Amino acid sequence: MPEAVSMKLAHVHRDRLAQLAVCLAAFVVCAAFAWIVGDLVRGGLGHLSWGFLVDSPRDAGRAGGIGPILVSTLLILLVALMAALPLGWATAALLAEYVSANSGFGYAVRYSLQVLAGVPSIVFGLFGNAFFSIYLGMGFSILSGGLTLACMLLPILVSTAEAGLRAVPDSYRLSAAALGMSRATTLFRLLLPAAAPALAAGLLLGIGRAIAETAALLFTSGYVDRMPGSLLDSGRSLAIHIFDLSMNVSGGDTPAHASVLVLIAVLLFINMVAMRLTARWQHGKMVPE
Amino acid sequence: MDKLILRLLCGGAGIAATLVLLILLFLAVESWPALRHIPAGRFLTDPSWSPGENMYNLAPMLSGTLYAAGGALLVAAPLGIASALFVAYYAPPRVAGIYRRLIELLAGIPSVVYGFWGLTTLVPLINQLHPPGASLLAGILVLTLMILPTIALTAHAALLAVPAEYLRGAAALGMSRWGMIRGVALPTARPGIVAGIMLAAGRAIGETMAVLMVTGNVVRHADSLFDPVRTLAANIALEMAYAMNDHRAALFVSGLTLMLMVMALSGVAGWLARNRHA
Amino acid sequence: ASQKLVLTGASTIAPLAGEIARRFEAFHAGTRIDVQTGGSARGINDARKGIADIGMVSRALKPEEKDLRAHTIALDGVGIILHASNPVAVLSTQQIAGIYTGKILNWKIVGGRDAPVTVVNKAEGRSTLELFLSYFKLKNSDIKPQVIIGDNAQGIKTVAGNPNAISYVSIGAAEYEITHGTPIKLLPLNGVAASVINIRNGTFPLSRPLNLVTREVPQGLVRDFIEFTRSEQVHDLVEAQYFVPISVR
Amino acid sequence: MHSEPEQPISPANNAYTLGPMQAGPVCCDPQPLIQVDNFSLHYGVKPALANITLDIYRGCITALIGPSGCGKTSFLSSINRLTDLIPGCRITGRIRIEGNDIHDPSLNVQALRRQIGMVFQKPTPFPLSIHRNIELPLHEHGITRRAHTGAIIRQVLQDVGLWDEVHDRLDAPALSLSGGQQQRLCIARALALNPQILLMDEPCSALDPIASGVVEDLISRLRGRYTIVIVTHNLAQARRIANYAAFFWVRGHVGRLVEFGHCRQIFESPAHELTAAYVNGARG
Amino acid sequence: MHSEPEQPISPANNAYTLGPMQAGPVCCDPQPLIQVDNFSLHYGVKPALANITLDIYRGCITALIGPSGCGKTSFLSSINRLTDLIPGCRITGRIRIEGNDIHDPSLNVQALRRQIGMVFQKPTPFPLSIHRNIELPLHEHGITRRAHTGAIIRQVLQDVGLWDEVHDRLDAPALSLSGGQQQRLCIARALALNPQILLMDEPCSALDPIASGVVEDLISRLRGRYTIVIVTHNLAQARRIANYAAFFWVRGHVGRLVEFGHCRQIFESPAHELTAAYVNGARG
Ligand SMILES: Nc1ncnc2c1ncn2[C@@H]1O[C@H](COP(=O)(O)OP(=O)(O)OP(=O)(O)O)[C@@H](O)[C@H]1O
Ligand SMILES: Nc1ncnc2c1ncn2[C@@H]1O[C@H](COP(=O)(O)OP(=O)(O)OP(=O)(O)O)[C@@H](O)[C@H]1O
Ligand SMILES: [Mg+2]
Ligand SMILES: [Mg+2]
Repeated sequence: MPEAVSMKLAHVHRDRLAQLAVCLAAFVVCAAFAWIVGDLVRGGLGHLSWGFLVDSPRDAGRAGGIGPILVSTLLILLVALMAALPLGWATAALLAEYVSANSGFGYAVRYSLQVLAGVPSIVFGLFGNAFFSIYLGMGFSILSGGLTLACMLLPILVSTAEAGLRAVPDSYRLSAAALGMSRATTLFRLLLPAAAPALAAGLLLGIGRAIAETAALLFTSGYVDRMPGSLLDSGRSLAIHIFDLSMNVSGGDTPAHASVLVLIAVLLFINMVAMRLTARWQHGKMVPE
Repeated sequence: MDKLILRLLCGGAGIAATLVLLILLFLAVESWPALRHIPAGRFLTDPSWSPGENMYNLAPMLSGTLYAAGGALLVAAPLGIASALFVAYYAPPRVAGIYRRLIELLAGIPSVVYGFWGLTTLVPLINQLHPPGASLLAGILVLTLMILPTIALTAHAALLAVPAEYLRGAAALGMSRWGMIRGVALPTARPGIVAGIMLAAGRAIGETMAVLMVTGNVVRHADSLFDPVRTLAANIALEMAYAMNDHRAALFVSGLTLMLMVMALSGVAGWLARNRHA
Repeated sequence: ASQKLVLTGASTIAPLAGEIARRFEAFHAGTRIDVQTGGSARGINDARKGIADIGMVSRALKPEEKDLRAHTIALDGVGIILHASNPVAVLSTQQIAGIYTGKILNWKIVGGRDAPVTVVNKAEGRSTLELFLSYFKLKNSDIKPQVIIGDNAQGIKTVAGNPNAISYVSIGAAEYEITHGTPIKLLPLNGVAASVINIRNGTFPLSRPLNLVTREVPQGLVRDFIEFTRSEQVHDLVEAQYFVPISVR
Repeated sequence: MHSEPEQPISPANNAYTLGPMQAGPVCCDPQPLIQVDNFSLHYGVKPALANITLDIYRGCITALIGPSGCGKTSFLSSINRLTDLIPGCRITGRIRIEGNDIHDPSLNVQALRRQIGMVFQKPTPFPLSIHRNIELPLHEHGITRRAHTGAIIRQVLQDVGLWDEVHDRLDAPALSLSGGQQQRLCIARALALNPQILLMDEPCSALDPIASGVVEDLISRLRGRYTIVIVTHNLAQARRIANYAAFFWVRGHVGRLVEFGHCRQIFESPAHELTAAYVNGARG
Repeated sequence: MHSEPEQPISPANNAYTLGPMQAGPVCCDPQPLIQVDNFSLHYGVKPALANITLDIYRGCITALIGPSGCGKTSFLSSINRLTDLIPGCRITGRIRIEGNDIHDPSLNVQALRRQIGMVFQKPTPFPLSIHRNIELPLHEHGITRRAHTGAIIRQVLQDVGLWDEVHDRLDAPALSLSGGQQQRLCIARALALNPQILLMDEPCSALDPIASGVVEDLISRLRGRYTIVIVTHNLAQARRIANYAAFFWVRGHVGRLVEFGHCRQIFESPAHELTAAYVNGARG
């Protein structure tokens, strides 16, 4: 009995210790976060203004704003989404609804997407440079940058959409089939609507990833900081602008800080919308019975 | 109608699947000149990386990549798992929600921002400690910040997937919180957590911009945490802009190496997952 | 309807080319000139492959590059820079070589503070690096750097942020930054001050031409642009970047 | 297409009228509608059902009973070829409905399934409105006229006794109904297509006793109009409502039909000792 | 700590010996062990249980019956304070076990839960080996000596009749067991901590009739050694095994205790008309 009591005590201590360690870790993470955000906000808030958002950069970015850079970023993003969305969602629908996980084709597609998801962005940059810029002759352009990004986004879009479709209860498929409904109707009328919040959340996630990307764009979309006139012009994305200002422009730290704040604000907004959607989706699943 | 849609979907998926092959193909084609001129062994035995003098030793960059990624994993894995436990089991619901949101935010911050912050804050700080500041340590810290959210979020997802019945069952048996976590939750969630760590390892190995900005990029085996290093990915970003001929091909070889490393990693992850099912 | 020129290459020339391009566009409505940096080697490469219409090369062409046509637009030099607060005012050629080869590790040895030297070197393929190496008769593999940088601006920024760093950059870029308040200073080489005047009069030993290169004899818009860059109309721009305009000499 | 709303059961079709529950083959026609002939089923390499031969009679309620895993659900979903959805599922032998082989390659599976309503263990309404739940399959089968679908929806909701409970909120989400109401909605949805056969897989097991009783009554009332095959773990329920019972058992890891017969016979004088042990021993 | 392996039931503790099943309070001690006094429970702002007052007698089996959602599970989990795990769950009133208020702030909840075994509707073995499933909680409570844990594990597996079935594969994953075996393992796991009270939430409802019968027998055999509170939808089962029955009902969206009494009385001469309607009408 005394043995048991002392063990019990030891367990209480262990429990306390674990709690302390876990809370400490959480505190460290919070502190790091506060430090980073504090630094960034302190460095850039004073420089933010409406003019900064719409003006062209001057003097290598030390002066002026980021207007053309925002436009280029948006164009790159649009190109990437237009290419990746149909492909990604079609693949997800196929994987989730039509091919079984252990069929050869399904396995091949899934495996290659899994590999694709792990490919470092700089390798996408190399590929984009060799394939889109040089082999297909698009040069340094928003188009080749956007298409390179599309390759990067594909796995994210597929996996989120596939997960969303798989989360739709099997009972919907079974009962639809038992009612003699075709697979296409089932997919478009029941499954995709049921998975819509997941599709949207994945889309936003992809947008966030695309906006943040730097390495894949260095050698594909180039870094001309002027207002793009067409998709075949080179355009500098916001992330590359930050990179350039911080690495190559002495005295560029302040506009870099301000650009970082803009980038983070955009991402924060996207993140929040995505979270709302995911929450709605999860809530939708928790309808009683 | 059904047939047509199936065919369309197959077409889409086919393109998606061929993409990996296309990437591998282009990497291989572009690396070919180097692989043909330069015996494979020389990528590890040349005296240094100095393409101007026809020397192509990738070994210091391999070591730099592994040190940086390994170090970051060593720091980020405990912190990340602890964060996940904090959200799942320790924090009150409101705090947990806020903390999770914070982690998601950290996950969304672009690598170039971490690099920028490292460059303007971390490097000068380390420089005071031990010049030059731009060092392996800075790289590890910045990478830690970047992969910690990945680990925390995947671990949290894995913990969430632990059926509530297990936890209820454990609580009903009078088990303490830590006993429940160690005895039931962590073993059940382990495959998910390991997969998350693998994912994070892949990211750490392939991360370019942030590392490029803070590690000094000197091609040399690091002897201490304060030595500068160059990673494979940073090497590409740094030199790709103006590399030509064999030099360019050698950079594609480093890209290919990166890609193979990541594929091996995902292979190991897949193998672990399968073994568990068996 | 708009015509477009793409220039790529030396980061030394890029800021100048950008300014000139802006003025050129103002004179020629409907043209667009994109300038991207990447180093002289990329200028050569892109011009040769036709990826860019014009390459920017901040050195004389090498014998194996004689298939390209060079059009010199200005002169520049390469100078050693230190942080403005560094008490060291002069370094001999041997001392510089010693520092770069890792034989001199502390500023104390050359009369400075007791602090370790942070050697900043340029990445492979930069013409600044090639000039520096050949002048000091070094091989890149002999150099023991602590930081490797790409662009001139990156070198300047690194030195400006680290009181114990040493680097070498385009004199034009350095002078431009100094007048804009960046805390760096240029060291004399062999007793000759690193300045625009000494490049202009040819006494500075480490000087070089800044070239635009093309694959063929320039035609049309390319010719117009190159002629424009060599004309009097842009001398103020060249001088504003602290380079030496070509026709003045 | 569908019987008139005002007159739910057309006397011409069968002689059954709503009355008290009763067991025994009194009210149904002892003609085989579904003929199962030496039917076997494999999931991949794993056999699940072997050599099932039995007839299911028109208008009767046939109960499938047996321990968990003996293949009741598998058998049920073979009848409307829902097993096609399961990758790796192979079958041998023959199932005929009104003499037509359901595995005939020229047969339209969607039309077959339309003929055969199915109700699952867990109520499975779609995440749509109550109204739309029934309308969607009608549209799918080309019944699109508003007046027509409206009449059918009203009719089937009345048939399952749900009309009074929900007629004022047909646009409410189906998932907001109680479990028992959801299950009745699912039955109504199946009835809307006017099937010949109803397959029910433990339709009451997810319901509380009250809702379960309501659904059970409903099933009894459907006798005669439809040929019903019902799986149930609840032997008392089988006894109360079924005309025929089929007892499945697992032998050598494969589900087999041990005994088939009139309900009363199976429960009161089983021919096979396994059946006797099960119906007496099981305390489900 | 734990009774000797060789002598499962110490006669000093209670006078019950394993015998045939029987209903009625013959074999248990009519002394209240758990006293529930004006107990109410809210989930957030939503009340789930109101003003429950009843006594649960030592060594008896008390069945909780009532329709779905009437708060049976909530009541059961209040007894071992498992409701603490649900955010926003508030209680008023008092529950005493052997006279001690379980909401006393100085009370160690883990020790309380150790005293009270609980078995859930769905079998919930941990995804560990069979052996480890029982060993883990023992370790947690400081019973770590190998010989000791081994003896206990053997003893409880024998108690639930699982020893013969699994003694040669104790290292196999618990999830590889059949549903009934898993449920018995869960009971064994609860017994290993030698609790005084066993709470069971529909322990048979996820099982097939055979497995269900085995578990039911087991529960009957545990009578007297443990004080058992069991929730069941199966009225026949309640009738077969319980000594006392408590009938809950939802009124005004809140679960209330309608009637409590001897099992026979509740089923044969219910005092309240709701009870009568339920026990006669429900066909669960
Ligand atoms: N999709 C499937 N893939 C592989 N095996 C399956 C599949 N569905 C069922 N089985 C197996 O086939 C056998 C029969 O299963 P089935 O679901 O038909 O049994 P059941 O009698 O309905 O059981 P229950 O009473 O538990 O519902 C079982 O051994 C089961 O494990
Ligand atoms: N975690 C919870 N949060 C909010 N409400 C809950 C929660 N758990 C149960 N409830 C509600 O409390 C009421 C009683 O639920 P409880 O699970 O105790 O009923 P029950 O009698 O066990 O039902 P069943 O027979 O279906 O298991 C129900 O209305 C239910 O919706
Ligand atoms: Mg079944
Ligand atoms: Mg319950």
